Amino acid sequence: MTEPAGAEVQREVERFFHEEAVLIDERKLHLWLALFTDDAVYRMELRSKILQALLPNTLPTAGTQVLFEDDKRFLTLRVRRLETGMAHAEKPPSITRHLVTNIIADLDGPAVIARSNFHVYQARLEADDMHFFGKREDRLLRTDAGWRIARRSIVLDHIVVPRTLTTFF
Amino acid sequence: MTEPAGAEVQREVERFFHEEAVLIDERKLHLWLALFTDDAVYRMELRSKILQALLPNTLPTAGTQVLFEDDKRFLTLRVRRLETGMAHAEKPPSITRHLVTNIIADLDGPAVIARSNFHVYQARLEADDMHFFGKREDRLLRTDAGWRIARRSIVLDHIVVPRTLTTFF
Amino acid sequence: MTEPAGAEVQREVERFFHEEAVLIDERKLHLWLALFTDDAVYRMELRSKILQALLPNTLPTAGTQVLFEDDKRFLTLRVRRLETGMAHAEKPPSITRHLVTNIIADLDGPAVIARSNFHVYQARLEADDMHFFGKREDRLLRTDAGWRIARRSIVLDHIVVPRTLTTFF
Amino acid sequence: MLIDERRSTDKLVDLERGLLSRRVFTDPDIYKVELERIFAKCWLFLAHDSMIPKAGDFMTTFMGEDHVIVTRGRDGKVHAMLNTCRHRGNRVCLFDSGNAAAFTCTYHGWSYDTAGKLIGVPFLKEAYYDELDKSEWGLVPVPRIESIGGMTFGSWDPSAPSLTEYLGELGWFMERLVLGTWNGGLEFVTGRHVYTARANWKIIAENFAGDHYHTSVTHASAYKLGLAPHPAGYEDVQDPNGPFEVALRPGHGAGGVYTGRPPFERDLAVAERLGPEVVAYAKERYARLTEVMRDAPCVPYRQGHGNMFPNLSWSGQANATGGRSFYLLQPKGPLHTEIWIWFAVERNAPQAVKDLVRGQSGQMGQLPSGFFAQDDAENFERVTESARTTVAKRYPFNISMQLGHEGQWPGQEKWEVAGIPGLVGPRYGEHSQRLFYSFWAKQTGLDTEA
Amino acid sequence: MLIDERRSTDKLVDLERGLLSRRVFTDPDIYKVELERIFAKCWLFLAHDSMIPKAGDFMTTFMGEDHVIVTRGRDGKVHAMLNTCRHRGNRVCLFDSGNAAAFTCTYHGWSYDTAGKLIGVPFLKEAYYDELDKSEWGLVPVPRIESIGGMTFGSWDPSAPSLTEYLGELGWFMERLVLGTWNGGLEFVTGRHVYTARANWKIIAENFAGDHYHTSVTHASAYKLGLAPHPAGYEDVQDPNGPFEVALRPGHGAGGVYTGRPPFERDLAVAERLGPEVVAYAKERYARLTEVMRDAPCVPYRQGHGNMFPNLSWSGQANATGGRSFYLLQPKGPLHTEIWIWFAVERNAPQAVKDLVRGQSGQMGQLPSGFFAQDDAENFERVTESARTTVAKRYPFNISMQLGHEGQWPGQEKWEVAGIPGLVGPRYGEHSQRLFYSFWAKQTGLDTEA
Amino acid sequence: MLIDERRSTDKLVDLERGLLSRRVFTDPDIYKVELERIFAKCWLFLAHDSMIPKAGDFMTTFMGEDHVIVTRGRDGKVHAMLNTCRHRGNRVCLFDSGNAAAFTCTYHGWSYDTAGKLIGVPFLKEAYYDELDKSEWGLVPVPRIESIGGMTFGSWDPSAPSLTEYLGELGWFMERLVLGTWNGGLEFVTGRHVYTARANWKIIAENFAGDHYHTSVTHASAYKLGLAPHPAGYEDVQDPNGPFEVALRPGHGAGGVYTGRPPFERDLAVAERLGPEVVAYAKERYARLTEVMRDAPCVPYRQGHGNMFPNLSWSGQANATGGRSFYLLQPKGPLHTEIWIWFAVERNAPQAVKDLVRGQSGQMGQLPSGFFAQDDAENFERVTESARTTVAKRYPFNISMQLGHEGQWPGQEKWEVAGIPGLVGPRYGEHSQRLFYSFWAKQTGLDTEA
Ligand code: FES
Ligand code: FES
Ligand code: FES
Ligand SMILES: [Fe+3]
Ligand SMILES: [Fe+3]
Ligand SMILES: [Fe+3]
Repeated sequence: MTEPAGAEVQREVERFFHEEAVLIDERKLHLWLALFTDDAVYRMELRSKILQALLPNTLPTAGTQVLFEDDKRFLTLRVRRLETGMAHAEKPPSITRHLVTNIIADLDGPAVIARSNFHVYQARLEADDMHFFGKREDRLLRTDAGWRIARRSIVLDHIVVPRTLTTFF
Repeated sequence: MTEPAGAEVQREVERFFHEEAVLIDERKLHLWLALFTDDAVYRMELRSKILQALLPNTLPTAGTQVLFEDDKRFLTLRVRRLETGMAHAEKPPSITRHLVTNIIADLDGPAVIARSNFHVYQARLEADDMHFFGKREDRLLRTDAGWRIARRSIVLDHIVVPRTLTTFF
Repeated sequence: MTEPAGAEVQREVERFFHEEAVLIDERKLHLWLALFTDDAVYRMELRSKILQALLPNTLPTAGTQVLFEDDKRFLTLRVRRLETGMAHAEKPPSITRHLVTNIIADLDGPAVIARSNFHVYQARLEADDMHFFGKREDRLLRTDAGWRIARRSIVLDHIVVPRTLTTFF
Repeated sequence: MLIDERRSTDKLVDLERGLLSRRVFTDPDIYKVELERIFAKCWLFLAHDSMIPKAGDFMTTFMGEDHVIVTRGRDGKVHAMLNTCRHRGNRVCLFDSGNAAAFTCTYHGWSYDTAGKLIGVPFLKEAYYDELDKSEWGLVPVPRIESIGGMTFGSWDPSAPSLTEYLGELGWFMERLVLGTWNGGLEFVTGRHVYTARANWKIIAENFAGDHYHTSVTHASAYKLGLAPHPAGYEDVQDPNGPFEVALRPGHGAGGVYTGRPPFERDLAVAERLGPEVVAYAKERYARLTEVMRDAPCVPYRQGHGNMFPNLSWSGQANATGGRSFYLLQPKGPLHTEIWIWFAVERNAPQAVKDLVRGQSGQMGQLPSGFFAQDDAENFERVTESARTTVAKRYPFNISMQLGHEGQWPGQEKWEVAGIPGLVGPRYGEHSQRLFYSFWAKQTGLDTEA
Repeated sequence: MLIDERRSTDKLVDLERGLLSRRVFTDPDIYKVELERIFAKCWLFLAHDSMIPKAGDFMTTFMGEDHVIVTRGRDGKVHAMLNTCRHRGNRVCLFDSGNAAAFTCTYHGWSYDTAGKLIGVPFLKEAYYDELDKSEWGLVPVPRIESIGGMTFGSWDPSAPSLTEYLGELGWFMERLVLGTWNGGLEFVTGRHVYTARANWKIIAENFAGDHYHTSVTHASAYKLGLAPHPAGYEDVQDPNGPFEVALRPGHGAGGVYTGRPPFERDLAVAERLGPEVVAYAKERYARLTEVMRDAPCVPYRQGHGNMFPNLSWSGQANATGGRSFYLLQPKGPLHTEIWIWFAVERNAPQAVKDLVRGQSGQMGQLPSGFFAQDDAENFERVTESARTTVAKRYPFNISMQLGHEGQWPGQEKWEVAGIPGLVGPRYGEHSQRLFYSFWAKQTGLDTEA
Repeated sequence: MLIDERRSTDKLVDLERGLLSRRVFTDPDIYKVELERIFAKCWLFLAHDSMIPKAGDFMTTFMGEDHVIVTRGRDGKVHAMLNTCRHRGNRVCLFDSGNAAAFTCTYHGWSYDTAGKLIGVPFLKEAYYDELDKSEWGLVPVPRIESIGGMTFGSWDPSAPSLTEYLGELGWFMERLVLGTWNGGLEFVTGRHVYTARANWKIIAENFAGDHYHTSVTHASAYKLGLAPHPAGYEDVQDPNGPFEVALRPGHGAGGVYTGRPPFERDLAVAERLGPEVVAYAKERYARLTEVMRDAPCVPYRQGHGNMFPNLSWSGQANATGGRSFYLLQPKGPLHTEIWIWFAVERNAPQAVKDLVRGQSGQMGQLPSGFFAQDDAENFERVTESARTTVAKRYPFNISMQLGHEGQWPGQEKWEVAGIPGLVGPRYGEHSQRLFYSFWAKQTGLDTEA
């Protein structure tokens, strides 16, 4: 059972997410990786429109459509790939802007479960019309070095992913 | 006369709005309705470009263009309609994402006047390019069960509504 | 060296930015101007895709592409221009909505350095598809009258500016 | 074009077989023809008097895709003209509505009075050596402007028939029921609401013109909630007093027509809830209506929806306690339509009725916040999308309901419809749509040319 | 059109000179021809049996741009029909997939059973006087439906050759390697993933059909990270046991073919990491494969990528430890394609293999989160954009690699390819692409007409 | 097309009556003709020397809609070539600017040197059997490259006249005033700024070419704020020393020309505020200018705006204390233009001048943050929109100002313009626009063909 986090933790989590977003948008990706615990999971699901799942008024569920289910090792490979100079889908690096909103921090024993919504804007070559929407649910742990992400579960609010996913969420 | 709410109330209002948005986006609409007082008013106006209203540098006013002016009874009907299984404009349910930002809480006697901006993204069938922008001004009352919305006044930042309004704001 | 601002300052800065955005969106532009110190600088840069600047995985830099570098005198002229009734690119006034997110306040001696992300939506005549993305870094000073902006540095996340810049950021 | 889509000898509108080509909804070339031969020729709605009551009042609108200013001139008359400067074409009026003495172009400053006359040219002497003939370079006027019951219409066709002739059988309905001219006419009580649908304008227009068949299915959720009585069997719905769908030559339709006392009595029940003043008004109004309807002994009392070809639709009740909503279906390409919405009540109605009408507007009705619009718009969008694709386009729509039975409807002997003009048919029929598309075919000339 | 782009006598597909006009990727008129003559004629993938296993199961898809419902009828058979009501064309099924007894139109309520038969018309008697012949107004069926190894395909052309004939030389590959029908066939283990690319569908299809040449450059970052062995010199990459690219008449391609024991042994090494059960399975499977491949003594073991004309691509390994990914390239105009992705494994594979396949899907592969898709998609987009502009369009693409050497490849005497159907060529070649475009030219008829 | 818009015998550009069809701004087919006959034929601006000073420096740009790389080769020369690989057309350079030794395609790895030569083909031997003639498959070069005063231009037309001949009467202005070649030429002091306008490129180009008439109205707010002196009556604005608008054959325009000492003295006043160094510079510069202008005894001193056909515009002052802004109007379809902006100063100007110019750039001027751009862009957008619609398109624009008075302007005997080439006219006139459109008609050939 979770309960609302207090003012202090809520504020810390907000700052943590905003500093995290800076690291992605400024391409300090190794610093970003350092925000994950060693056994972290980074997961993303996609939405669909399945009748079976539909009681009246229930939501399209993200069924078996898993886009990411990375451990930290593979997440690190994603970052290292961008450094090879050969990942041309990010050459030159895309411009990204992470708008992270609706942050809700709850306590779950020693952990914090933090929910947030996002709008990620991406501009690349001549295109500046790529937008990703979704929500995140993070499991955060407090460590001596600050908060760390033990698990990030993202649901992307798209049926059709607008572009291959060369940024992070 | 209003005055800025203190840190604690501001935080509570933020959390209240974010939990509210979760209820809409996750289609827990009866829980959402429960956040309104029994005599609540849910109102939305549209913008226009009227010369008469224009002193230099004043804004287009939302004149007599009222899109919603629901009491709780009718708001409840809107929710119940979605449950009939016959409201095909929400079959399957649209994907929505409420990005609520710029929250300002002010004290107005026992009530809180909370202003916020929003960007609501809606995806439906093959279309994922529907976006609504606007602002809200809520009158919130503290009850034993938590904050409740006594009045919500929305101004939609559109001259042409991009789609019929099958979600909530 | 900066350090994270405490809860109180962070909250004040958030409120300050949100009240500021209201002033722009509601066209109370003289009140908005009053939020700047007399020696304030309002600066905006644009992005580009320059190979030279590219170590693997570094970002497009905003080189010599300065869109704004206004002192308060000229910023005031911009506002006064809108009041002449002759600045027809804002006749009727555009609808704008400032979504300010990811606010991070840091202490820098007596000043606060506040970073934020923005999505500014603009609707005008028949067009309601104009969106600006970017980040701001503000130097804020506390005065008797409240916080004041001593310097605002904006980076616009566009290679091609989607429209002439008749609003403020 | 490498593929000639007109290779077939099929007509676009085949009234013999009750078939309608999907191409009329999506083909960009057909849409261009519509702009030329329908929207630049037919009578189009411009404004109601109450929108621009005073000299200098103006509003802007579209005729087809052309942007037009409608003004109340100093002469008290309604003027309409293209909103484009004759010099380099800049828009001269940037607002939706307002009051102005003149329209001054922001590019080089040519200015025009509210009748469109070119009245000012900067440096006319120094720059033009006084050689510009100002009388030739006024704003392009809409050459034909006529009105009925406070509603002004315009046509780009100098040789168009008169508005009265164009309205044809609809004129009678307009004056008696839609506009209530005999009761002081209408007063528009809201601003203009607009929403957009990814739909061709015709599927919307034909729906208002005469599609009563869709209501029990499309709007089932509202019936389910008890917001309106659900029509169950045919007997329930086809009472001798209505509703009737009436196809009105040359291309219009008015439906949901109820005659005689039953609709009046239902209205009276509503009036009672609103108080004695409204009851008195309803009764007195009915008496006068009966007088007015002397040529129609059935006394049509209520009228629910309709369309004046091409793109002015309406709904409402045309009774004592109800209002009217008007929908101007502004085409924005073959695949998009803006729905412009206004609410009106009879000017003479008691305040309680006016308040009621204003209050209801956003809930059940055709505002984007209304249940009916939400149900309808999504259908219209999907219809349009399906009319676009390769194989689907080979299969025409079916508009054959009751084809061949026009005027000889089963049971019609019981109907109380004496004196109503036009082709009066039952609640469920497609006679109004067939008339709509046959007039469309005539106006575009496409089947004749093919 | 004021400029006739076909003024030149150049062919779109010039196989003599190995040239390919850029216009085939971007010209809107050519795209319309493709919709008519390719997507409304060729056999297109509809569904795998495991996607709609039970009666009433359905999924919706596109054939070209036409929206289609694919169902498992009560008869247990697969049906496919246009998802558009025969009355006014509304979409009758609003979901991606599910199970339904009938599809009821939300406009006027016509309803259709899972075989597309019109079973319900509201007020058929009262509104239609029972004169509507329901048997004529069912959903438009896809007239030809055939299947192979659990994969159902449809064609809009009643006189199309049989699926078997259309598959031609690809049939052998499909059954033996892609679908593994001899090993129980496939099981689809994920939902449908979709992403969109601003690219013409053909540049994607030809890449899967036979472009092994791009891998070492396009996917260099993955090699650099050691995620796959980097092919350095030609000797390394053209082993007598493969990989081979095989052009398969009439217009298909299957590449990355490895024969004999070496690929089996590499597979066994993976199996060992997965445990003894998988090793046993791999060995037993190889024995059975050898049996199945009696007519191909070289024993093709692995098969990496391919394309069935026009738009069903796949990749994977077709071996004991690997899965398959299928890509349905849904055209959305000349400049946009949606890539629909599913993952499958052989039904008989041990659970450990199924888990491995599911786990890998989002990382290295063709999901939008996968490295390979990211590398490929951006190339495809830029290729498409460059084929659109005025001067660039004058310069055809070069598809001349090894032109004239087909079947007489240097060193081919050492290749172990006995018994493989089709034109077996080396890893780096453009023979499969030339076959792809020559079939394209034949189907569209554009060069013949010009 | 079902409607033939060219049915009328009206010319697009009617110089006898001073009429200009709106269709030239919006018709997609006319736009295609422009791409072929204007942008793929005329001399287009590529780069200034100071943008790519060192060997290997490159920048990318567009010629029409074609993406082009401009490089400084190892030979020190400027090269330009299509940014599209000759194999499958992928873009080979992904950056705006930078320094590179070669451009390597990310699809299959073909690489090209900075002169466009194909220098690397992976597996040329193994995959191509060494049969690919690399000399034939280099990047497509812009066949004609010439420069003036550090500005390099390119043309796709091998038989184009020389740049000098094409510049015609503009050449004199370019060297003397725009580029200041006699004073060391220009130095570009900012990066490239870009904004987009929903406007046709020509309405922008003609404005810079010679539309002084719009300034007092369009930019009224700036005058109102006192940011520039407001031109009141004609006497004030047409001084014998200027400003003049000059139409320059074959299709160019240069306006805001002031001659003699008055503009110099106004410049000196500015110089005084900047310090004695600038005063000395301005004086010495004036002396040298007088020398240079020996063939123009009126000594043109300042030059405010202009356009080199088709799409290179500029503004500024061309004096001692001012800079220049260049605007490359990149067409993106008939209804959209990207405005690419650079600021430059004379290389020899004192640092104080350079700082001033840099500082002003975002405020009053043509950056999207500048007042003038904001005023202009909105006009351009509305002009374009109005040229698109059905009825409006029937009414041509008026370009008749002073038609028939060319060269015989009232009062011209007082003008100090001796020695200035071209058709020198008054501040307010449309002679430059008429020349612009007459050259446009000649280049497109559309009126001749019709
Ligand atoms: S465009 Fe209106 S005055 Fe020139
Ligand atoms: S459109 Fe389906 S029943 Fe009418
Ligand atoms: S497309 Fe450039 S090497 Fe193939
Ligand atoms: Fe309806
Ligand atoms: Fe690949
Ligand atoms: Fe200007």
